[in-house]
This record gives sequence, structure tokens and C-alpha cells, in this order.
Amino acid sequence: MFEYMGKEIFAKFGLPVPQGRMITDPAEAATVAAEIGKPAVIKSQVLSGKRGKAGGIKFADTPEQAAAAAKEIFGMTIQGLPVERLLVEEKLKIDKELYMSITIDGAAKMPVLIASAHGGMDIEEVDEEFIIKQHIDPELGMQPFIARDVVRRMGIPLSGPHGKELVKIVQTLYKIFIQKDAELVEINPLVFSDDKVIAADSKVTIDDDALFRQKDLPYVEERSATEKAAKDLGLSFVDLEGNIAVMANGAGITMGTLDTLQYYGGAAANFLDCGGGTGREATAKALELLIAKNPKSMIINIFGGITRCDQVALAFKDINESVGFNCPVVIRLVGTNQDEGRAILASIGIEAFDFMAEAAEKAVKLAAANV
Amino acid sequence: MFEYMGKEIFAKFGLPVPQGRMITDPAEAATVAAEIGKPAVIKSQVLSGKRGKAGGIKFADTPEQAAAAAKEIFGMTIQGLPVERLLVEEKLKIDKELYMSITIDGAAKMPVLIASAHGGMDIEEVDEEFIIKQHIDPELGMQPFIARDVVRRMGIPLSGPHGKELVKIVQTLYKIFIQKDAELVEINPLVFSDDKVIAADSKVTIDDDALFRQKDLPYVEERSATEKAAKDLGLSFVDLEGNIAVMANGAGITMGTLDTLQYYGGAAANFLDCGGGTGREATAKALELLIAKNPKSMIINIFGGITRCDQVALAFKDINESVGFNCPVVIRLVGTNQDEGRAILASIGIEAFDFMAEAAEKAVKLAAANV
Amino acid sequence: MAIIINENTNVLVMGMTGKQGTFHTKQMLDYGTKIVAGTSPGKGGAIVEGVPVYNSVREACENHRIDASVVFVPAGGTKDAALESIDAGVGVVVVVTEGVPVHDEIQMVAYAKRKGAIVLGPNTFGIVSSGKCKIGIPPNKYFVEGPVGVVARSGTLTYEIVGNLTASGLGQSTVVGMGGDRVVGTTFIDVLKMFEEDPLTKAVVLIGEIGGNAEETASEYIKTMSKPVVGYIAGKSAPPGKRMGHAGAIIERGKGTFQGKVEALTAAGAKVATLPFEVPGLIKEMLGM
Amino acid sequence: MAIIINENTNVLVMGMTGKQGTFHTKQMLDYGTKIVAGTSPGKGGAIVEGVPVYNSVREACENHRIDASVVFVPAGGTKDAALESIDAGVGVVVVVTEGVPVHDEIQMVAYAKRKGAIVLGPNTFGIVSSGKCKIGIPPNKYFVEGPVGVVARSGTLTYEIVGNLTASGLGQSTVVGMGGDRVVGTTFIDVLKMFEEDPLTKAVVLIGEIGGNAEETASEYIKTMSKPVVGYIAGKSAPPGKRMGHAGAIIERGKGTFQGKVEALTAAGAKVATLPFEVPGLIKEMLGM
Repeated sequence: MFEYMGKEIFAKFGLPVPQGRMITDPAEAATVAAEIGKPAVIKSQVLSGKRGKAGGIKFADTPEQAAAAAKEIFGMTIQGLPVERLLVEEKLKIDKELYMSITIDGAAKMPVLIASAHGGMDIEEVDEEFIIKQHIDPELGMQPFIARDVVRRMGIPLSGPHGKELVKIVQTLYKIFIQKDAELVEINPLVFSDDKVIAADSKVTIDDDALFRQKDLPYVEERSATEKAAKDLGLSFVDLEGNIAVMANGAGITMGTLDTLQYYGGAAANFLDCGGGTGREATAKALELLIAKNPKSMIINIFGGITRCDQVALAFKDINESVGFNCPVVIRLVGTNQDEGRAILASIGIEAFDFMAEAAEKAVKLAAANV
Repeated sequence: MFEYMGKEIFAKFGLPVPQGRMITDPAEAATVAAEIGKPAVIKSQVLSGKRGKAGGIKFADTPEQAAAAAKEIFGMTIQGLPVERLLVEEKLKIDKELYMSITIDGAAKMPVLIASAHGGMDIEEVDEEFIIKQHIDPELGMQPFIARDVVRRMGIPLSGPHGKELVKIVQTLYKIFIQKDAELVEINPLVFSDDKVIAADSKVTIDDDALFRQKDLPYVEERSATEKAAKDLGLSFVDLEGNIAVMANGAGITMGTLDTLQYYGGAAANFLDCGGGTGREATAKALELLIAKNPKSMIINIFGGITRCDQVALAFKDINESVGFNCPVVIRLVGTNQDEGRAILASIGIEAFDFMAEAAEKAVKLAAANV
Repeated sequence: MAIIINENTNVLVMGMTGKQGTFHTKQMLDYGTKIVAGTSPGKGGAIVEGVPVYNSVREACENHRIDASVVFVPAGGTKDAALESIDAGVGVVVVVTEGVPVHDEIQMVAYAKRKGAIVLGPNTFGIVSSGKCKIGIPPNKYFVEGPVGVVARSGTLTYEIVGNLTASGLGQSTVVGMGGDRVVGTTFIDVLKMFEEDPLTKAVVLIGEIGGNAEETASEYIKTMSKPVVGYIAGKSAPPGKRMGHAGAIIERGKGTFQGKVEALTAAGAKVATLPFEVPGLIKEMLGM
Repeated sequence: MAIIINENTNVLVMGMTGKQGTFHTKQMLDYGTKIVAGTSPGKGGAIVEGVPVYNSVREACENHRIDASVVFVPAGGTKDAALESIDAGVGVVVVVTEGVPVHDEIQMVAYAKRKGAIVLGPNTFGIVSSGKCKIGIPPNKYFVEGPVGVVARSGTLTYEIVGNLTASGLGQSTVVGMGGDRVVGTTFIDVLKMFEEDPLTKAVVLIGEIGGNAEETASEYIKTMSKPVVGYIAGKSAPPGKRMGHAGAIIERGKGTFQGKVEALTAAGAKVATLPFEVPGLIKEMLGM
């Protein structure tokens, strides 16, 4: 989710954000800067950190300067991502930068709030002694006393305006985290600006698995076209750097296949977990995705449980007869309906392997030979 | 809270209620009945059950009949309460009457949902075997599975339209109960009307102690003028049937004083707990409230802890010198600053008792003698 | 011995800088209570009656061992204060505040149960282990050491009866106020069990009142007790449907009557006093004194 | 013996009338699992594979002793189903469903902890006490009785390794799937402790993967174990920042790396296999076979 989207959510929950708004036309920058009526900052909206270092954040004292800065940033490419949106907002007077986030601690099985009076940099770069970690009992929730104690531990006086505002911000941030099914809500920096406390940046990540009940949230596609196509088939796909296409059934065995390829000196072009119980048609479509990547060889590694070997073999046959394979293919096929599956493969002259290691070694050799 | 207020809350949460609205002018009845465009029911809005038996509920097939019925009911007195508001709503086709409520079980220390497929009468009159009681773990809340199981136990098929609607109603009712700080939310009867399930009546009681955070709720004063005046002083007052005015400090000792009066053949005119630490002025005002009731005698029973005996004595002296007492008064005064208090009383010729029983016996005798 | 608190109990006062908190801090210190810390958010660093004030219970716990806390925070913040103590691992939380919303009471009691904390109140006078430790608001002078355990729903009535006991030469092991609200943290049975096991306690006084069924439930346990129990139930003359001062003191739909409670206690072998001053005599009778 | 489930475990299938529920009911029955009931709200009274279907877990519990349940309910209703089983007192809840919102997982795991229930998953293949009881979705044929306990985050990889074990003559006491999501009900340590105490188990295979720190934490316990442990960690070749199929399988901010896990396991005295097929040999080596 882009910074401006997170800030829109923050604002909706009453969390203080700088005055301003997002534009998709750099020509609007002057108008927004004039509306603000103060020095402005123009921030490229891309899903990457390090925007500042890449020149994607500029300041402007006048609407004219804002227009010039917007023109300069718009269309830039930051870490491969084109800048198509800008956030124009008031330039804050920054007296102090803090850090605050809530995320999920898988080991503790509960949310954890991380806060520091030292913000503005990556939290990993902050000395451990200045980092406050507070787990939140999911059945108790974020009670006011927890928020107060976090602020106290940050070393901010509770009696002052900043302390009082921070106590509210902690509670609001948790409310957003819960109500929006977030995996992460982060404010860095959270700034003291005179008596105010303002979220100068925002990072909000929503749990993909909860999108079905968060339909009003803006959704930003972060996947490659192939990843998205696989997702639409209900499969899990990740682009990798190597040249051997991989399909296996199950996340663990797919990783294991990748590792085995590496062991034999190869490198996978992708991670493709075709899951459990995927049928003939979806499997065929998944194979097409792999072919489109022009790999040097391909390994199909199936340990059939719910997945039926005959369905995989039929999908292979379908593709072989329609688009055809553009590289040598190695198949390892064991488990449910193994004999039927192998018979189908045999009918088109393919012999399946019994063991994963053998199959992987062969796939590496074939890729190396395919120059 | 009046029936129509409860129904307004129900409607706001999406709980189905009959079409219609409240009127304070009987002349509007015809308009509302015409808006409804169906046979209507005109219901007196008073804080009492038994409206039906008292003639406070009438049916009308036409707007003209509605006007006539409204005229008849408006201004009636039901159990001492004048009818000043009417609810005009559609007359429901009633296929079945059910009961549903959520209240607080003090012994279990959690909310309890009570439901029955046999509604329309007092729940006390329903056979125990037809009553479903489901406690709700306050940290777990009303999960859908609980709602489904309640409906299943009510004997309503979950697959049918009534069952599905009831599952939603159980959850909505709990949401109202929690969000509105209710002590009781009750729907009796909850009716099946063709495929619909509709709340034909409503009873909602809000926790007085939570009114500070429920400011948007309508508030209906149910106290007598004296009870309200005492409440405004921070004291607890209840009108009773007898003729001996009572003031004591603490709910338990006040009850104990009432019981002791009864033991000696007397009857208290009121319960007045002047609490702990009430000062001279408030105590004096409380005494005025008692005097205004024209009792035959009065007992002041103070066991001073936080309450200081001198303050009570001074309040007594103040009243004695300003409005004066209109009946004989017995004072029992022990505890904090006892000597100072007694000295003040002695200065105006009053001797305080040491023991509650003696004082109570004396108050009863004085009341009997005061004819 | 005594129950729940004793001479080694370290006490934290929540809302210490408020009027009530400051006043009762002094009273408790006068009684001999070991008050080691107080809290008042934003006022950390202050000193009240010689006791240091912290911003949070956790901060207090970083500096002291806290065994019990007492809450003098206004009703709107009471739930938060009680949860804070429970969350910090304080084992005994005495909630004096009146007028706490009942839904808040439900939540704090549920959390206390989960964390294994004892909550007295809300709306309690507190607890006194006579001569050792007083937490709450009772007047200091009537509570002297002795063999009688007292458990009650109501404050001043308890002082009345404790005063009678003391005047009759019967001191108290521990006097426990459960609180007058409908939802409170501790039941008669919880306390009776502790008295049954406490070597110092030889007899128990149960001070109940109309409303609810706490006394009836307690009677089931009293049947099994080895120690004599004397009851007193307030509200015999109260009419049904009227709330007598305490949120919990109301006869509703025919339940919670005086008669029902007296019958249950009597059937369980307890003696029930008709008037408060009769309690010491019944105790002596049951103890064969 | 075996851990968590055995031949006497009575199993309830939640979502029994769905396609997945019906298919795996048959598979589990074929394996010998005692499936005594199923649930499907609104379909109470139906019979699936000879097993009665009820409207709720509570209704099923009114008619059967239920020791464990398995959840085949779609992701949107999984939390409710798991809570329902836990609430009814079911001691072992196996949540097969994938794609459950992580906030729902947090809630169900918290409630399970409070109620003392064991939750496997979400996103687990389930659990097999070989030859006695299978709950979940693994293929039946590879799981045979024997001395090796297996605990894993991933399904098919487990079948692969179990297949290798069985082919090498090493049967399994119990094979436990913890689930591939970031928040799951059971940790490696929970399971390792049970294996350590289980007389049938002579050695343990821990199948981990990149992401999180479950393997590192487990290593601390492995140091204290009397039984040999062989590890296999998937994801050696995975680049940082990429989620490898499982929500939990991601190297974030330099944490959860293959190298870190292997080092921790090795330091704890476990042997770590480089490729899955090496596991049986290492087990035999450590058992002196």
C-alpha cells in the first residue's frame, strides 16, 4: 500500500497526518501547495524505501517550486518502479523523530508494538536499548494503561502534550491494526512538531488472506504478471534468478526441489507450488506459465497425496500436444494413482523418475547442456 | 426506556422491527396508519408491563379506526402512569411467538442469553425445559457458533429462513447489549411472520453507571422527585410505605436500620443512604428531603468511618435552626469525631444514642405517640 | 495467620494523588499497612505521605515488590486501573470505587480469573487482617486481632458488627468486603474456603443482604465446614423491586429474598442473627464460650 | 503409545458435508481413524460415509465423546469452527484450512491456550499416529508403525521424508504437522517434549524451513533431549524477502535464514540432512543401527 493510502486510513481513524493530498498529474502540485499555504514536500509514491536517497522526495517553498519538483520526480524510476503518483503535503517543522509500529510476532502468537524515541531511520539500525517492545494479549486488547506504559518507557513525559497525544496514537494505531486486518502498521518517522505529534510517513500492509472482508481498502498489485496469473489459479508462484523451471506440489517440497537443484549445481527459474488436489486443467495452465519463461529445462516433482498422478500426467500430455514444451522436461511422479499416471506418460514416450534427487540431477544436466 | 426507544436502537443495529413510529399527538395516528398502509396497532408507551390488560393496546384496520383508538388510549392512566406517547405500527401477522433476552448473571459474573421458542408471556411462566440459557464468556464474546447452537437448542431448524434470521438476531442483540452498556435487552414476543422474524416488542435497560459514556441514548427519568433530588446529592434514596424517616450511612446499615424498626413494630418511610464522607451541607439537604415527607418520627443512624460525626451534628444543628424539624428525631452517633459531634448536639439539648437497637426502638415509640 | 493479606503484604495505592487516595493512604499507613508505592499517570516522581508515586503499575513493579493494590481511581477509569494491576501480576486488587459500569466489572473480573488474581469489589470497603494490614477505607479503631473471620457485602454494616464483636471481646482474623455491586470479583464461598483453612480463624460471620443468590450458594459450602458460621442478612423489610442502595440489593422476580437466604443458611447449620447486635452472642454460643 | 492421538481417539469432522470433508472422512476411515461424528450447520441428521452429521459441536458432544476434531471449513469460517471445538472442550483441534486470516489465527490460538486445547495448524496436513489414527489429509499408504517421531511445518515434504523412512524400514510413532502459517497453535518445542516422553519414540525428525525462529528456539530444547534428532531445513536456495508458498516461509530483515537454523540445530547436537533422502541414514546412524 502506498504511503498516501496509509495516511488516508490514519486520517479516517483520527490519527494526525500532515495536510495535503495525492496527485496523479504533476500539474496539480502547484494547486495543492497553494491550498496548503506553507512550504511543501513532494514525495514520490512507490512501494520501496530509500525514496529520499533516490531523489524521490523534494521540498518546495512556493507553489512554483512545487510544480517544478513534481515535474522532476514524476516519471522517475525508483528501484525499477515508475513514479506515477505524488504526495504533496505540508513540510513539517520537525523537533524530534520517533518510531512506532505494530506487527505480528509469530513466535509469541500475538501482536507486538515496537516503539522508539529514536526514529527516522530503519528500526534495525536503532540501538536495542532504545527500542520498546510490548506484546498485546489478543483477548485483552490495547487497554489505555498499556499505551501509557509504552509512552512512559519511551521516556516521553505523560503529563505533557506529546505524551498525551502519543497515548492516543498508540491506541488508534492498534485499532487500525485490528480493524483493517493489518500485518504491519508503521509510522516512521512519527514527529514532534511544536506541541503536535504527526505521522510524517506511513506503511500499512494488509493480510492478503483477509482481503475478502476488507473490500473497501485500496489494493495495490505488487506481484509480477506470472505471480498474479498463478495466484488466480490458486497456486503460489515466485520468480527466481535461475534457468530451471520448477513445479512441485507443496511449499516445503517445492523449496526442497529448489535446494536439490542448487545442490547439483543448478538454479531454479521459479518457485511454483501447485498445491494439493490441483486438477488437470489448472496444472496445464501452470505448465504454460513455466513455458512462457523460456527455461533451459524443467522439473516436475509430484508426491501425490490429494494430488493425483494421472491428472498431472494428463495435463502434461495436453500441453505436449497443444503448445508443446520449449525445453527438456524431467518428471518425478509417485503417490496416488502413480501407475495410471506413468502409463499416460509412457504413451507419449516419457519415463518418470522415482526419486527426487535423481530427477533434480538430471534437470540440472539438461539445463547445462541446453545452450 | 420506552418500547419505541428500544425499537429505534434495534432498527439502528439492523434488527427487524415493525414498520411505524411514535407519536405524541393522537391526531397523528391516522397519518401514520395511512403511511403504513396496513392494519395497525396503537400501543401506549408507559414504563409498565400489563398494558394490554389495561386496555393500552388497540388494533385498527383503517386510519379512521387508528385515530379513534389513539384518542381513546391517549391520556389514559396505566398503573399510575399517564399515557403521553403512542407507538403506531403495522399489525404483524403472527405465526409464532418466541422469547429472547440478554442480561447479566451476577453469580456467574457474565452475560447470559435466555431464549425460548415459547414467547409472548412472562418468561417466568414458561416451563423450564423450554428455556435455553447460554452464558457468554466475556473475553470470547458472541461468536457465530454460539448463536447457531442457541437456535438449534430452541428447536428452530438452522437451514430455514427463520433459523438463519435468528442466528443474526442473537448476534445483533449481543452487540446492542455490549455497545449500549445494557443491563437487559429483551424481545418478547419475537415473532415469526411468514418468512420474517420481527421484534414485536422491546425492553432495554441501560446501566445507570454507564450513562456518562452513553450520552446519545434517550434517558427516561423513572425516579420520584425525592429520589432524583437525593441522587443529585450523590445519595441513594428509596420511597417506602411507613412513617419513620430514616437516614443512615451505608446501604447495609440503612437496610439494617429499616429491619430493626420493623422488628420493634415500626415501618420506615424511606431508605436514605447518605454514604461515606458526605459533608455538612449535603447532609443538611438530605435532612430537608426527609422533613418534606412529613414523617411521624425520624432516626439518624451514623456509624462514622469516613463520615465524621461532627459534620452530621452540625448539619442537624443547621436544620434545627433554619427550617426546624416537624417530628421527633432520634440520633445514634458513634465513630469518627464522636465526642465533637455529641458536644454539638448537647449544645442544642440533644442526647445521642450509643446503640442502633435502642435508637430504633425509641423512634418507633415516638412515631406511635405522634398522632 | 490471616487470609489474603498479612503483615508482609506490600501495597500499591492507585490514584494516590487524588483526594480519596491521599486521605486513605494516610489512614492505612496509620493502621500499619505497608504501603510501598502509589500510581498516578503523569505524576510519577511525586511523594505522598512519604510514599513514592509512579506513572504506571509496571514502573512501580520495577522498583518494588507489589503484593496487593487498592484502586481509588474514578469510575470511568476503574476498569483500566484494575486491569493494569492484574496485568502486572499483582495478586490482590481491592477496588473501592463506586459506580463502576457493570460491563467494566465483568471484563475486569474475567481477566482476574484468567490471571489468577483476587479482586475485592468494586464498591468494597476493602479488607482488614486485624492488627496486620488494612487495605481500603474502614475506620481504623474497631479492628483488633482475634478468632472471628468476617465476610460481607456491605461496609458500614460490617463496621457496626465488627464494633459489636470487638466490644464483646471478639477480635477478627480477617474482615473481607466483597463489594455491593452485582458483579464483584470474589464470592462468599471463595472467602469461606480460605477461612476454613486459616488456623487463626475459629468462627465466621457472614454479612449478607437481599438480592442475588450468593448466600444461598454459600450455604451449600457452609454445610461442609468444620467451623461455626453466624449469618446476618440485611433487607428483611425491603419491598420487592426496589434497589436498596447497592446495585445488587434488589428482590427481582421473586428471587433474592430475605426468607430464602435465612432458610438456606439455617438449613446449612449456620445461626442467623435477627439484629446486628446479636451476632457476638451467637458466635460465643457456637464456640461454647 | 504415540503422542496426541491414538487408536482410542474419537474424531469429529467439521465441515463434513463439503467436498473436502467428505473425501477425507472416507480416507481417514480407510486408515482406521475412529470418526464418530461430523458437523455441518443446518445439515444435522445427514449421514456421510456412515457417520452421523450434527448441526453443532455441542450437539455432537451430546451424543458422543469427542477427543479431537478436524476443520475442513472454508477460511472465512475457520476461526468460528475452531473456537466452537475448543469451546465444547475438544482437546485436539486440527485445522487443515489454508488462507485463514492471521488475526483469526491469533484469536483461535489465544482461546486454545486459555482452554488448554492443542491446535495443529491452520494450514496443516494434520497428524498421524501410524497404524492407529490419522487426522488430516496425508496419503494413507506411507505411514507405518515404528520408532521415529516426525514434526514438520510442511506437508508434501513430510510425505517425501516419511516415504523415505518407511522405504528404509523406519516406521513412525507419530507424524505431526504444525502448519505452514506464521501463527499456528503448536510449536516444535511442544511436540519435541511429547516425543521425549513417549516410550514408543526412539528418535525424532524435525522438518523445518526458512522464516521465523521456531527451529532456533527448538534447538534450545533439543540440547536437553535424551533422544537423537535429525533435522532437515527447506529453503536453502530461497532469496531473502520472498515468501515461499507458506506465509511463514520468508527471510525478513536478515532473520529466519537457512544458515542460522542449521547452525542452531547442529550446535544443539542434532544432525542436519542436506537432502531429504539422507534423513533415514542419519537416523540409523544416530540410533546405532
